[in-house]
Amino acid sequence: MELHVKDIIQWLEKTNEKIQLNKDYLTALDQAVGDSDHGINMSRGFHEVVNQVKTKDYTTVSDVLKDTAMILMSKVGGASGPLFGTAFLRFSMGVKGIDPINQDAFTKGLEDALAGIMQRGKATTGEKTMVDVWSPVVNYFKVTTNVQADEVTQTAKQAMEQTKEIMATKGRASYFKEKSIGHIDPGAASSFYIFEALSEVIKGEG
Amino acid sequence: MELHVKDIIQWLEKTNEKIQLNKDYLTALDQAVGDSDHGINMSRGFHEVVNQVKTKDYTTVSDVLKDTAMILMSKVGGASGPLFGTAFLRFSMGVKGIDPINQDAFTKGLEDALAGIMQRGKATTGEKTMVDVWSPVVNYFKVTTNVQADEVTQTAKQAMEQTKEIMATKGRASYFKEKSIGHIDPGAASSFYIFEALSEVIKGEG
Amino acid sequence: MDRVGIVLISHSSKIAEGLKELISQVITNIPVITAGGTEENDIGTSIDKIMEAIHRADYGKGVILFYDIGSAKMNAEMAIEMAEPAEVMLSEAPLVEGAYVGAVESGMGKSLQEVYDAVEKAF
Amino acid sequence: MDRVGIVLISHSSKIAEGLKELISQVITNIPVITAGGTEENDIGTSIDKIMEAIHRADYGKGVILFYDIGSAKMNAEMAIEMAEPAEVMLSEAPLVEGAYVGAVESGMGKSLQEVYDAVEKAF
Ligand SMILES: Nc1ncnc2c1ncn2[C@@H]1O[C@H](COP(=O)(O)OP(=O)(O)O)[C@@H](O)[C@H]1O
Ligand SMILES: Nc1ncnc2c1ncn2[C@@H]1O[C@H](COP(=O)(O)OP(=O)(O)O)[C@@H](O)[C@H]1O
Ligand SMILES: [Mg+2]
Ligand SMILES: [Mg+2]
Ligand SMILES: [Mg+2]
Ligand SMILES: [Mg+2]
Repeated sequence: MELHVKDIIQWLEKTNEKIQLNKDYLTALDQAVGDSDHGINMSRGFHEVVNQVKTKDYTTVSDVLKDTAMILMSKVGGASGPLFGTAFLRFSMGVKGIDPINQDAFTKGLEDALAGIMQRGKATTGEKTMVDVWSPVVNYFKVTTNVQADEVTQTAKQAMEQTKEIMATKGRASYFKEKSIGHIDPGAASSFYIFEALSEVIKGEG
Repeated sequence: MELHVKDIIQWLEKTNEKIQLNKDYLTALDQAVGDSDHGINMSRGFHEVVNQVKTKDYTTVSDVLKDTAMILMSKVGGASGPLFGTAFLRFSMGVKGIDPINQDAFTKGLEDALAGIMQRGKATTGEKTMVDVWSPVVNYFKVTTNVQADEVTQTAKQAMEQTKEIMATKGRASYFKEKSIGHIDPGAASSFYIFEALSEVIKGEG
Repeated sequence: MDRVGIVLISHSSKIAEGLKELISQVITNIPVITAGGTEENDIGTSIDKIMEAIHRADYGKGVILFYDIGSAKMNAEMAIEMAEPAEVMLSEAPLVEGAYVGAVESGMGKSLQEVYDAVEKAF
Repeated sequence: MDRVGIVLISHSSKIAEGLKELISQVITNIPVITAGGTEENDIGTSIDKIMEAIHRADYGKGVILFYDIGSAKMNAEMAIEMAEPAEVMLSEAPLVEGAYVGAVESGMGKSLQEVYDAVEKAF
């Protein structure tokens, strides 16, 4: 696994495609336990990311990720803005000076990103948030010598689906207490698309 | 002392005149320790009281006071609305079935009115509110066999001026804590006009 | 709409309206009625507006009132006394944060007392 | 304006504006800046708006931020980190009620820490 600037941009583009395609689905998930804007928020944010990232000449992965972070922060609008923004910012800082990035560097970036999300959201696992997808994926990267694309998707997918069983204790869904059980967390779903896109990049590159 | 419907209406008219004349002054008092609307509130309320009370034929003092109460409640807008509204409503109930009203009945009405203010505002004396004017005036009526017009004015005036020395612990002025000291309470000032007007009615009738 | 009604009392009609929008983004199956500003929509509160809001918010499961500062409370109390026979409770929780919690609870079909208790517990 | 600045962060631009009006009726000698809604003025918050508000509210005596619900806090925290070197504190008090107290305190010439403490004490 060796990711160059162009791979990272492809990752962002693939993520954007999935999010635009599933915009209404994400919003519907947010309607059940939130304020029905997660699809709109993510669609606005990633649309802008892809728009801007395409127009620039990047020499480092870190710079692509940093711009992504800043755009998500200012464009997304909801809780997911500062959370994904912080994630990509920490990721960017974690891989600074490393180009292209191999699995070790990527794992370090993911770990830092997850730490950023948890710190920003004051959240841990089991609270029915995006953390519940990021955490097992990070863990998979850490314990696996040779990351397999399909295993990435599967880890993320399973984790996303498991958020159904959890009662929300963070974010807007937490107001619904027990009634939040039985629904997939919207931020977990969008995080799944991020990792599904990543898996496709790894597969293509592998 | 014997007050008929026409005297009560005169009382309200004289109160209104004083309040319209001192509208800006009351607002200035409220600017120092509040939101600069007491003059506007009271002017709007009493203007409407006089307007409506003039057009109706009343057979009892109680009915005049009841209408006054309802109009003040719906027209004044600020804290003084429910407070003066409650005062006149209780007054009205206290003198129900008595016509004309003598000093005893009037004293009973005033006592009930004060009790209403204190209950509605959860306030007692020494909190820099209208209670600090109503309370000594009620007391004067209770302990005096033959109420003298000038003594009514003087009791009210002195009480109003003493609110300067008090630190507010109720209403908007209480947010200013120690800085509320040194200013006359706006509701104390408008209460003074009410009693000054009353004194003029007593004098004319006496 | 077999749900507890929510009345938003604010000195500012804009605050009341904005809060209604904030709530409506999340909860759409409950009555949320504003009583903001004076009769002239100046800064202040109006007993008449509050009384009317209580009636409009009442679908038989009762009504919970939220208010912002000071004198709004007195006007709310007067309105409650005069608005019988509606079953009404006055919450002491902060306006925006309290009403949001209350709306979610009402949306879940809770009773007036349950909504009130959940709001109290949250602050 | 040698006073602590107040920033009103709300998911609703109407709530932020109405609150500013409510405060301005009482206190006129302090900077009160709104950061309500998303960039498109939809329901939500915007880090950029908050950052700009912090800068506009800063007259050298520091700035205190008030927010309404949930995610507004995260955006506020991010904005604070990015808005250095302004001296900024984030209040956890309820938006409307807290900002009102904070504004009165700032109007009396209190320091940022004093304003913050007075607000904390009031809730
Ligand atoms: N404190 C938190 N920590 C971690 N993730 C959170 C937190 N709050 C919210 N989230 C995530 O953000 C998602 C909601 O994002 P979004 O709908 O865009 O924002 P908002 O809730 O402000 O409308 C949730 O589904 C959850 O995954
Ligand atoms: N809790 C209270 N108990 C008794 N009187 C009060 C109380 N709160 C306010 N007041 C009186 O009301 C007056 C302010 O009236 P006004 O300016 O019309 O209302 P607001 O304060 O709502 O703007 C104060 O000067 C004080 O006399
Ligand atoms: Mg949402
Ligand atoms: Mg949102
Ligand atoms: Mg006033
Ligand atoms: Mg007022």
